[in-house]
Amino acid sequence: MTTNNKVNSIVQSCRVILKMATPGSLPKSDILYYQMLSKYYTKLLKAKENGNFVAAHTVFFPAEILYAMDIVPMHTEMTTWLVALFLGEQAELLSAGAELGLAAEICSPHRGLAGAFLRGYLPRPDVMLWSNLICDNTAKSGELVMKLNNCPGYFVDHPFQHSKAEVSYLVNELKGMIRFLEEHSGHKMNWDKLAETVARSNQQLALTREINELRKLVPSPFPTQGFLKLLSADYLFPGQPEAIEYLTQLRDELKNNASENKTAGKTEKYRLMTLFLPPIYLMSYLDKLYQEYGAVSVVEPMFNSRAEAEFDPSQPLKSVAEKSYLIPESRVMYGPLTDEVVKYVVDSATDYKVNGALFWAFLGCRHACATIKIFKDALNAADIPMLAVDCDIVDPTINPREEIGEKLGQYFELLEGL
Amino acid sequence: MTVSTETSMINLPALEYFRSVNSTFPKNQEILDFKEKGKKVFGWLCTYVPEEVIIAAGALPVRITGYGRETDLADGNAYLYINNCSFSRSCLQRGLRGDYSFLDGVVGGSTCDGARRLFDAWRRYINTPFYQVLTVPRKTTDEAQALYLDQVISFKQNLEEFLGLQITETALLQAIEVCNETRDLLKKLYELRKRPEPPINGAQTLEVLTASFRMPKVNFNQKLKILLNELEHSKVVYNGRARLMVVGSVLDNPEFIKLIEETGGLVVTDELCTSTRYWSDPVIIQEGESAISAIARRYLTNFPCARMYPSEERFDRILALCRDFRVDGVLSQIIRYCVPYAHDFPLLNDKLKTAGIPVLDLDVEYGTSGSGQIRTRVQAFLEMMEAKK
Amino acid sequence: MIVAGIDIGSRSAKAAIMKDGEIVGSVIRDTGAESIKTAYQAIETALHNANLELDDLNYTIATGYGRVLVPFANDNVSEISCHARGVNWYFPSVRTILDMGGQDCKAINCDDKGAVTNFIMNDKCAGGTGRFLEMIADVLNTPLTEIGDLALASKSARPFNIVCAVFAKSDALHYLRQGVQKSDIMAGLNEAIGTRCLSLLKRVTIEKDFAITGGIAKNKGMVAKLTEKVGMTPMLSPDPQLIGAIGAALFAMDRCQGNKVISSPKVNYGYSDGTGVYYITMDSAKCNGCNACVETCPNGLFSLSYEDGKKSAVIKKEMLKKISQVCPGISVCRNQRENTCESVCKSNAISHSW
Amino acid sequence: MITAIGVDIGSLTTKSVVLNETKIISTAVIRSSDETELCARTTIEQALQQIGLSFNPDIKVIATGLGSKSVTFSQSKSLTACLARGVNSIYPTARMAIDMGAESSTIIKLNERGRLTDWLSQDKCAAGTGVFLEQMAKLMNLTSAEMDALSFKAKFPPEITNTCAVFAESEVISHVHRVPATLREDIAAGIYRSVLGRIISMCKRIGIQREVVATGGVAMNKGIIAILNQELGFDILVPDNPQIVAALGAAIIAREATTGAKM
Repeated sequence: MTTNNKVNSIVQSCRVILKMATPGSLPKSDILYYQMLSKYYTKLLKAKENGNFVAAHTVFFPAEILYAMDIVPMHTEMTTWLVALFLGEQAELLSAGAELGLAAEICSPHRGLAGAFLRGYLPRPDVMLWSNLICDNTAKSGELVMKLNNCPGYFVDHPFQHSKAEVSYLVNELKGMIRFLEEHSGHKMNWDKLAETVARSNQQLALTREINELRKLVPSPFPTQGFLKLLSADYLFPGQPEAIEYLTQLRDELKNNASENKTAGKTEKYRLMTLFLPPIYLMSYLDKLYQEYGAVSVVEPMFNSRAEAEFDPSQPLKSVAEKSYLIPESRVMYGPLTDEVVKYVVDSATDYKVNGALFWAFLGCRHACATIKIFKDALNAADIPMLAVDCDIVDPTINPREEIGEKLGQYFELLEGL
Repeated sequence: MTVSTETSMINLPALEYFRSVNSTFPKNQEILDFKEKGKKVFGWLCTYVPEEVIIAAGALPVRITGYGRETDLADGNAYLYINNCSFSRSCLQRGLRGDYSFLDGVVGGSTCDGARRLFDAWRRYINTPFYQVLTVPRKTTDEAQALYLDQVISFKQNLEEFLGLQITETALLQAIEVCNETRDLLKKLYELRKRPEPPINGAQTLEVLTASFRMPKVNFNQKLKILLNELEHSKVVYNGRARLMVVGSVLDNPEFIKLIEETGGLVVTDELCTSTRYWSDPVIIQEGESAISAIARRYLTNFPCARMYPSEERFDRILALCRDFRVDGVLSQIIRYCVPYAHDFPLLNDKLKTAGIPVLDLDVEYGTSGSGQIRTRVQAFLEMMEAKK
Repeated sequence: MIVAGIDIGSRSAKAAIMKDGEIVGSVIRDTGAESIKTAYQAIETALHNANLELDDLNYTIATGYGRVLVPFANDNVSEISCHARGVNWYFPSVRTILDMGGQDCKAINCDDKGAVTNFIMNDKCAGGTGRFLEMIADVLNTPLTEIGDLALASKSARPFNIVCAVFAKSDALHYLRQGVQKSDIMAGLNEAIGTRCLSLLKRVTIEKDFAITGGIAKNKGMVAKLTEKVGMTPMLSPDPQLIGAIGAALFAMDRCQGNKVISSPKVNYGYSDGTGVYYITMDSAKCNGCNACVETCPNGLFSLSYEDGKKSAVIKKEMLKKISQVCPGISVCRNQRENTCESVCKSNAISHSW
Repeated sequence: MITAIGVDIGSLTTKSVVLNETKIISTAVIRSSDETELCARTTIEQALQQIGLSFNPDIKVIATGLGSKSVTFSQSKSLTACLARGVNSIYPTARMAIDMGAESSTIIKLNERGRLTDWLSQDKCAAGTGVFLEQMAKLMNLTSAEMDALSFKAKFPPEITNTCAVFAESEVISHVHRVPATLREDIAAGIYRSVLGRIISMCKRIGIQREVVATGGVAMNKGIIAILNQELGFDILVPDNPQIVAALGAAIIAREATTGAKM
């Protein structure tokens, strides 16, 4: 396996963005955001020379534990695609995945993830950690990555339902992972540190809730694609000071905007619900498009936690386990699609006063697409039109952007007519 | 292959019977007769659902399958999405079109994304009186077994409540006995296939397996005994250019195997949800153990599906099958969008090739009877193996 | 020694006659509706070119989509093996082959003997196959033989996202409407097909030398595109469409060492249509010439033939092209009368595929 | 006097509708050519000629369909919007419309106010479109109309399993040449079934709601409508001239823009 680590490209890109930022051109929160990114990846790049222990992990993984053990995390999906985006090498990574014999039906981010390790774009981790949140692809990714890096790994089995027995099973799984990490890294678990993290997680949730409240305002002071930054903050620094600092700053800015009645875009004609993820390579294009039509995404029930939960720092591990159940994805996408879940989505639509909903039908994601009919029926019953847009969240060759733009244009025309 | 399926049919009435059971599924005579007696029928989907519990409740477990052939999945596509595997779409469409209206309940496991969503849609759009999906851990640790036992017990309790009866220990023990006999008889059937010239071919075997999910076990066992006896005395034997093994998830269309065998290969064993993974391991009650816990353990630790971790166990059992049945080549038939199996393919492919066993990768839709293309691929695969010799 | 290879493809049938290792006659024609008729016409023309007759053939091997039911063939071999073998005859150094036929596309690896070591084939979608190009040629109303050169003239290729044969057609139309040059459209399509082929090739191992077979190899534009994509100049045989038939003929040659013919005792008789292939297999090795089938078949399908002193049952020549009308298939037949050709054959020499 | 004109540029035909204050006063359908602009103009001029008039640039024109954005003398509106408006003007009770065009099928849903609330269109794959039907008819040496007329006589339609037009082609060929050949009427019905299977699937995806209207060129085939009724289990509405509905919608939108008066 070749070693041509390309994580550096992320750090450099952040540096460029921050350099070009003239006073006032970027909100302070964005500056914090890019500093957060480059901090995370600088740490990863320096890990070897600093003699740190690196653990690669899949999406929606309790990285809190890694921080508490002073282990350097590497979020594999996010890192892979940040690299691919900054270098424009989506095609390269996907074809690398194909060379491994991964069928085209396998979700592209995970095909690319394996490809990234095959090509050596990501540094070799000391261990691979993964779980079955959020899908079969995540559940199956780990073993291939282990083989490619020939490193040990640990699989966290996340149960399907939310019963008492299942939570304690998950806690047990996490205990097993901690033993595994202690054995391979030589680091001891620092329970006090984990307790602090959990305490901060409460703070983080509270901030997220506040931000969500602000997004309920008409017009919404929060930019359309902003939720991806919220998401990454939790991906990279869950329950860490960095996330808190960023979210606090963001909240203050939004409060400020709200008081000055500043809107996210020029105008706010349509308030949208975003279901699943828009193609990440189209973000700037979509931003323009939304601006043009005066559309703003105000709620993302599948990706934006607004749970009213309080964690108990005296039971840190149980709290971490419970948190994984609070992730909307794990409720809306992984767990059983109960009436409560459907209601939760429909209620979000009314709470956030949305005019319409966009479901990004990422063809690589079987279990997301399979909910389209159910959510469409439920939302339509509440008189909210929903458009499903076929797309691939990372592979630009599947649906040309003109085609997507055309569809959105038509949809806004539809909303106009109502 | 020297003899076609039909010829031997003539001397194997029991096989003919199984074929008739399959030909009218889902509403076959066996099921109707059972319902006649005013008893309940429960549909199960995926090998992790414990049939014993249903049988012990005096009900008939019937495996939910799709059309068993490739057909237009208009409703399946509408209620799920084209990127759900054609098996889940096929099953759902049958449900939506009322083919399973005779079911009093459906039971599934949280085994894969496709199955999970199939159940979500089933619960919402098809009303079957009883509905439960069991959490199936992906590991087989003691904790995992404890969790699964917890699930099976809740299933038992829900059934008791729904049917207004008690599922006694004795009933469970009897159920275990019947199911173990089925497993034992199917094992005997497979033993015959280890012979250099087996008296039964792959297509015929699949008829037997498919019937086994679609009739009361007692009747099935009795018929299968007759068949085994018939095969002992049958003069017809099969031999092929190569001894093949089919691996993958669900396969219940004998036409597919028939097409493979027409090219001259002989399918001598398989690793499928609908075959070895279904019957392999018996329920074994350990010292002072309750029946239900023995059942739960067997279903969780049985021949693993690609969803389970670690995958090595599945690979090792495949290699063992290759050895025991002296397999020359493996056909990996993966239904499109079956992610667990697709993900395992690169690793399995490596393992088999290092073991010197060539692998043919066939991407198929559920229920396919095989196209000219598949015929060509299989024939080329056989020629490739012969050229290597 | 005279042998023949016949390749019944989905769109065209090819035949090659070899005498002592040299090609003495060949033909390429469209596949008609009835592959049996086509087979006879093809072989007869090829033989005629070499002024030979059917009886002069020591051995014949059929390949291609219609291979299982060429009545006069002694055996059949898959087109994948035949292409590898045929290419190897021209270019022993070739290890990677791309074959594009009427409805499918294959990537093949082979060794120095021309034995297949790995292969992959496209799936249910006809996108980027021969048929696809036909349709495009039709839209651009340019003869199939010229669309290749067309692309070479392109300055700025237009992107095509779909390879659906019919829809690339409408995309092409759309471009024409915008007044885009045909050459640029064609170049765009080649790009799309090229990418598809490359991903197919990547699923086997790409090692030199590289060869392209099938009609596509005559398409200069595609060849140029593939050369660029694969990064190797492909070896092209004089008649790339004939490769499969030549490979089959070479297999036929192996089968008769000297002039002694080791023929597969099994012969298939039948017909094929879109719903599948239907045939009766007669195993002369097992047949003891008891005549029971001849007496039993109500439609008089069979007769006895005497070959090198051995009696064995065959299907009457005049019946060969009528099987679909005469024989209802064994399962139907079995329900109609208690004795069938299969049941009366004590030596299991007869079997039906339907 | 003329108040507005609507044009619908399809891949096969281009349609135009001319309105006065109250009703349609002329329509025209011509074969589409490569020059969209010219096409749009020609069909308008033809429609006007029929009522002895000629085009004057003051008349408000709205165009929809392929390349309608590039037409210089008109504004462009999306096909779905025009369809909705057209359908609603003919059948105020309609809640759903199935538009079967030459190269795409579109399903739209309308609310009780006749406003577009949802749509689904498939244009990625040829299966289930007009061109597909024409291709299949050609294989049987029939015109689409002949194939349609025949389909009524069907008794045992075969299942056409291949959705890819190219493979379906060889499947149909084989039915034609099989001995004994499958009856052409049965093949025709079989083809319709497979096409409608996909269309009904689309309807179900967004939820079938009556009344349902069929529009587009394909809807002129009585046979396919008959089978559609069978498959749906109720009768759908078909306007006298289903082809021009989108153009009509465009015209109405144009008129509303000029006079502000709703039909």
